[in-house]
Amino acid sequence: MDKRVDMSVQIADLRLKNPVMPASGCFAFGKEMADWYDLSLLGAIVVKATTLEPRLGNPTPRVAETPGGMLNAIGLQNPGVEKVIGEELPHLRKYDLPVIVNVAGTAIEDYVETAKRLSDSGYADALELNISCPNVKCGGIQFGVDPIVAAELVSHVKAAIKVPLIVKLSPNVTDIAEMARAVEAAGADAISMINTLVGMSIDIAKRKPLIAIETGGLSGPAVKPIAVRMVYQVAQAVKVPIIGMGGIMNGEDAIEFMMAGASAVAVGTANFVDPYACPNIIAQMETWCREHDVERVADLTGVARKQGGFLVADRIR
Amino acid sequence: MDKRVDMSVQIADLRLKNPVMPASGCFAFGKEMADWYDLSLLGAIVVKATTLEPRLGNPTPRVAETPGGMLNAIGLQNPGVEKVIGEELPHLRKYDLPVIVNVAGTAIEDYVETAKRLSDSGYADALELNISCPNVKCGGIQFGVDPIVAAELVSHVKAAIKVPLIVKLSPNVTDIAEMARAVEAAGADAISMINTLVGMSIDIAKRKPLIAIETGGLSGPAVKPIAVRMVYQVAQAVKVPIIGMGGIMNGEDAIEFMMAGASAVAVGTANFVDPYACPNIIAQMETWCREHDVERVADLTGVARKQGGFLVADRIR
Amino acid sequence: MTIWKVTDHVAIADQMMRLTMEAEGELPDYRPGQFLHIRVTDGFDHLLRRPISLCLVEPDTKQLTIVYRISGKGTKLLSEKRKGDRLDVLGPLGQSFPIHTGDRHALLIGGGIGVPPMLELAKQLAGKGIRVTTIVGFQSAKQAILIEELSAYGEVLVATNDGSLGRQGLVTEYMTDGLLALADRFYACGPSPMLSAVQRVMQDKVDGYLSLEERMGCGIGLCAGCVHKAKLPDGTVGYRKVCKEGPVFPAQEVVFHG
Amino acid sequence: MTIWKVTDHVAIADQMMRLTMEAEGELPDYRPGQFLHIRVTDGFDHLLRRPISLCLVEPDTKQLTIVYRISGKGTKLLSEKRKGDRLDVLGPLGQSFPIHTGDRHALLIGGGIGVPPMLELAKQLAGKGIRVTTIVGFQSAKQAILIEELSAYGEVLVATNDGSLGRQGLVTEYMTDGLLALADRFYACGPSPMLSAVQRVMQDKVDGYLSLEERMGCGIGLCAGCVHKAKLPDGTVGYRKVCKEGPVFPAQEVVFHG
Ligand SMILES: Cc1cc2nc3c(=O)[nH]c(=O)nc-3n(C[C@H](O)[C@H](O)[C@H](O)COP(=O)(O)OP(=O)(O)OC[C@H]3O[C@@H](n4cnc5c(N)ncnc54)[C@H](O)[C@@H]3O)c2cc1C
Ligand SMILES: Cc1cc2nc3c(=O)[nH]c(=O)nc-3n(C[C@H](O)[C@H](O)[C@H](O)COP(=O)(O)OP(=O)(O)OC[C@H]3O[C@@H](n4cnc5c(N)ncnc54)[C@H](O)[C@@H]3O)c2cc1C
Ligand SMILES: Cc1cc2nc3c(=O)[nH]c(=O)nc-3n(C[C@H](O)[C@H](O)[C@H](O)COP(=O)(O)O)c2cc1C
Ligand SMILES: Cc1cc2nc3c(=O)[nH]c(=O)nc-3n(C[C@H](O)[C@H](O)[C@H](O)COP(=O)(O)O)c2cc1C
Ligand code: FES
Ligand code: FES
Repeated sequence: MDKRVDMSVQIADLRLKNPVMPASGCFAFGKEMADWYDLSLLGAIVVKATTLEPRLGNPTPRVAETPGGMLNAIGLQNPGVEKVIGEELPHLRKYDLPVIVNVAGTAIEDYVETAKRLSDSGYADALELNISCPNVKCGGIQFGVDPIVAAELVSHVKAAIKVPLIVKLSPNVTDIAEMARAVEAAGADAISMINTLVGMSIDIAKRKPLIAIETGGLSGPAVKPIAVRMVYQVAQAVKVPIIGMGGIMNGEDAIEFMMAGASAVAVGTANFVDPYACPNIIAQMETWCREHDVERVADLTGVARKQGGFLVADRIR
Repeated sequence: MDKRVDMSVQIADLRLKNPVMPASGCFAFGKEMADWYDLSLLGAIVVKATTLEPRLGNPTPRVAETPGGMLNAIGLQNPGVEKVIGEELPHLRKYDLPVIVNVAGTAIEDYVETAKRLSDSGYADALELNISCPNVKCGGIQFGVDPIVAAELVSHVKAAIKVPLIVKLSPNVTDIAEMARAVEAAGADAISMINTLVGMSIDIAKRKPLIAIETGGLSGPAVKPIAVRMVYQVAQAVKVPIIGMGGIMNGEDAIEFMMAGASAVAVGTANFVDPYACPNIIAQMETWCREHDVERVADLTGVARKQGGFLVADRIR
Repeated sequence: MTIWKVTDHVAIADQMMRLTMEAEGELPDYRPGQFLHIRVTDGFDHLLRRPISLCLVEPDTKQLTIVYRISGKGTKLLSEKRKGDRLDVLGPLGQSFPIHTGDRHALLIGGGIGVPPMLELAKQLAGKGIRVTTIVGFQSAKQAILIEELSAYGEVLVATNDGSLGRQGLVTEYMTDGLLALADRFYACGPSPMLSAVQRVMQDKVDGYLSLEERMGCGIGLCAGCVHKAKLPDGTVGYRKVCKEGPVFPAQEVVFHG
Repeated sequence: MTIWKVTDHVAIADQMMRLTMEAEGELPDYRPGQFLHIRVTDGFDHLLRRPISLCLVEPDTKQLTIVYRISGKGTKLLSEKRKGDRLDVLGPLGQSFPIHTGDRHALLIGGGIGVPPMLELAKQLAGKGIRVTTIVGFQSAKQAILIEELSAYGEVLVATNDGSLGRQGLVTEYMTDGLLALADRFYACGPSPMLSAVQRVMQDKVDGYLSLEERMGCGIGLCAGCVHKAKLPDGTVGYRKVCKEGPVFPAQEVVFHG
């Protein structure tokens, strides 16, 4: 009964006291959540996407409900890297946990500049590179869907920063393993996945899309099988650790991602349903481990992979 | 009150009395469903994938439940084209509706041969080319994810048959509009979409995937926002009609697909939840049209697209 | 997150429901204009909570009442809750209508589902000795709600679009210079076009507050889903979070166009 | 698709529930060994129905009873149904256990959640004057079900894995040559390893039927999700649909390995 489970995990240079962190964009910059519980309970914190210049974001409606999920099109609203460093990040140093800052951009130059300033600020323990924006607006370059441009971006950013670099992959691609291999080769210290799937809902009474800019990113339990499959696939393609996410609502979901190959997990949409989602998931994972005689949660990483497992891509359906 | 709604739609040469058909693989060859209602109620019928040789299919478990959806990995089980023509299709001639036969294969040659025999048999009013198998087993050629090989396959099959050719697209691609343009240029008379998304669920108690061959195809309401987005996107990229599907559970869902740009819809997973799903959806669509003063259901096709609409791919998120 | 027990749930007008619930533990802090963020069903079928204003609180019996319209799937599911069911609720959340104790006369303006928050506000204003006049607007008599309840705290002026009850037209019909001259402050809640019209009429005449509605993701400031254009502290215009910085904003800060 | 009303729902052993329901209209046709395909919740949260064997039918009162184990999410949701709730059910579906009126003695073999269908079968066999002996197997006494009910129709022999009730071991422990010599026919339902063992023991000795379990998609022959290897009419081995061609198959047709 009183057995203690070792909940700590390692992601690149970061030692996390447990494998659970909020997903970027689902936790703002942490201040709001700190009203609900002590953030030091978390394994790490991943804050909202930061860009070089302030971003207003998209018009509303920005969110819509879908079966088992939701669409969002926030549009990277943020006050810009200067204010993020000056006003948003310092308070997080009060807590005992690594701070991971999500970095977005439109071209290699602004990505690099933003990343460098964050790395130099001393307020970011790692950066998460958001290349998941399959968006022509992003300077016309599809960082998230083309392995060659993704690799180029990653290597430039990597060269400019001192903290570990996590690269966040988009699921809106034909071959996610290829993307993962490319960013690993270019210097990514870890991979986080998945960002949202591009989706749309139509308000049939109004005969137009529910989201103001038409499409949005799909997240929540609906996408979990796709996310688990991709983590499983990427875990067999690369050696760097994976932070898995996409529809995690409870401890069992988190364990499913670890078994698929993730070394840690991130929780997004669940925070909207229940503000205590992250601490609950940590507790549920620990209980599950205790009840199933798992001494170190890290031992679960990748156990669902068959002995002598074949590459899943070789025999899909 | 007594206004009649014109429910008929046109897909290539086929005139359908209403826009609803069962999706391939979710209706077997029609015999089982005929125990529940008169198949003549349907707009058309799409039967199970047919291959040149008999296929045993995959080991079990072949199905698993996911949040708002399901995974399947049936593996194209079918008795082979000879038996399909001899034993499975003739009974469908009893009903007043076009019969669409789904054709699968592993290389151009067997696709062409299967399609030709079905076309010559007189029992198929159209063929649906299943190129959605992102599978190295399929002769090593990824028909569903490479526009060039897809186009080559389509043009060969098209040349060999006399009936209209519908090409079914896979959603597991970076750019579905590119695939659509390629198969249209190669001679597709219509496009059906989407097939299932590759997914996985892990049984954490057993520490292994729930589906025997590990991954399966995700279908059901969970995928609807992805399917609607893709239909919306493809409707702006091609001129041929689209048969939309992916998570349609009721008349409103069907209307959502029509508004996104589909000319007809197919219903898969919903048949498993409720055997009367298709006739119910037809009735619900008709009621909705009557209540919203829509005289011809065909008028709904594409109305969600903005006037002077931009290409959705240009500004995703 | 508090669990409440449904103690009463009835239809009070066309598609309008009144739900009364009782706190299982302590009655949480509450102020007029705040909202509850309600989980309408378990499981993953309908993930996001639905924001509904608190309408009336009876602290003695720990009862809290909301009034809502069945507008879509979420409120439809909510309407299926039965007496005795338990309700998973966050809040009351958000910024409330500030009460200025020096005021003598307050003008309350509610349109449609913007009427419910006016009841608790009217009660609290009246309790502070502030005279209350409430203008309420509805599509038609069929949708009219809470007129009697509001009358307990002051005069109620009714407008309907089709003239089936009270004066025909919009709430702004009543906003004559005569009435405005008497008012120290106004409080308004309703659809955007109404709030925008109220803001225009009141401009430079009466100070007041607007309570905004936006589709919400989280309701607690995490997602930036619920933003509305407003003046920022530094004077520029930007998006502010309705759930956390609102739903109530000083009227002159809200930006409706551009 | 029929709607049934839940008239009784109780736990009868560890994680084992007994649910009785009443047809709202006519009692549909039913035969022993068939199953009901049950929607465990509305909405899209849990899409697929769950197959549960019919356990007992009381035609006079139009009551039908099922007995099931809470094994996962679906049966958990089912277990939350309360008396008075309505249940959306397809069926009874599938091929039943054929009753051979010339038989004198039938051997029934049920393991775990394979025991419930034996009750209606025993009742109908006994009703035809056929003597019934039932062997039931459970993990342990805690999971034992329906022993008393089955005893009404003939002798019941009990085996448990841990010896906490009846003989320790598997149901095959009881299948001595002596017993088999007396039996004209056998009927078995239970987990695959048990059915495979029964098939081996019975081979060339007694004719009978096996009722198979597979994960189902549709339950009505549409999806080919539920297949099991079996001899086809043409003599070759292929996959046959458990929901439509089964769940009951002649024992010699079922193929367990290869
Ligand atoms: C702070 C706040 C307080 C509110 N108080 C009340 C109240 O006291 N009584 C009441 O009846 N309603 C109130 N609403 C509106 C209520 O939240 C929506 O009607 C409800 O969320 C609709 O959900 P649905 O799933 O039923 O409809 P949906 O199917 O989601 O939508 C149906 C219609 O409602 C609109 N809608 C959806 N979400 C919102 C939203 N957050 N704000 C405004 N419109 C929306 C949609 O655009 C659509 O036209 C309030 C909203 C906010 C933001
Ligand atoms: C024809 C038929 C008759 C049945 N009769 C009964 C009965 O009378 N009483 C009873 O308790 N159970 C019966 N079952 C088994 C019952 O259907 C499963 O236990 C149930 O579907 C599990 O659903 P779940 O969502 O609770 O569990 P899940 O979370 O889906 O799975 C929990 C466990 O149950 C297993 N399981 C899931 N589906 C099936 C299935 N279709 N068949 C076998 N195992 C499955 C899984 O492999 C897993 O180990 C029958 C099954 C069939 C096919
Ligand atoms: C409202 C919202 C905003 C998001 N913003 C960001 C973001 O700024 N940067 C990013 O990399 N991912 C962002 N995401 C994606 C999430 O971090 C996460 O990858 C995705 O939602 C899947 O996880 P979930 O299903 O647990 O939500 C956002 C997701 C949501 C729902
Ligand atoms: C059990 C099952 C079997 C399927 N078999 C086929 C098939 O043989 N050929 C094919 O093109 N699509 C097949 N599909 C895909 C469906 O036709 C459809 O594209 C997909 O399920 C999305 O629609 P839905 O969400 O309404 O089910 C199958 C789907 C399911 C669920
Ligand atoms: S609803 Fe999420 S920030 Fe307001
Ligand atoms: S469960 Fe679908 S064919 Fe048997």
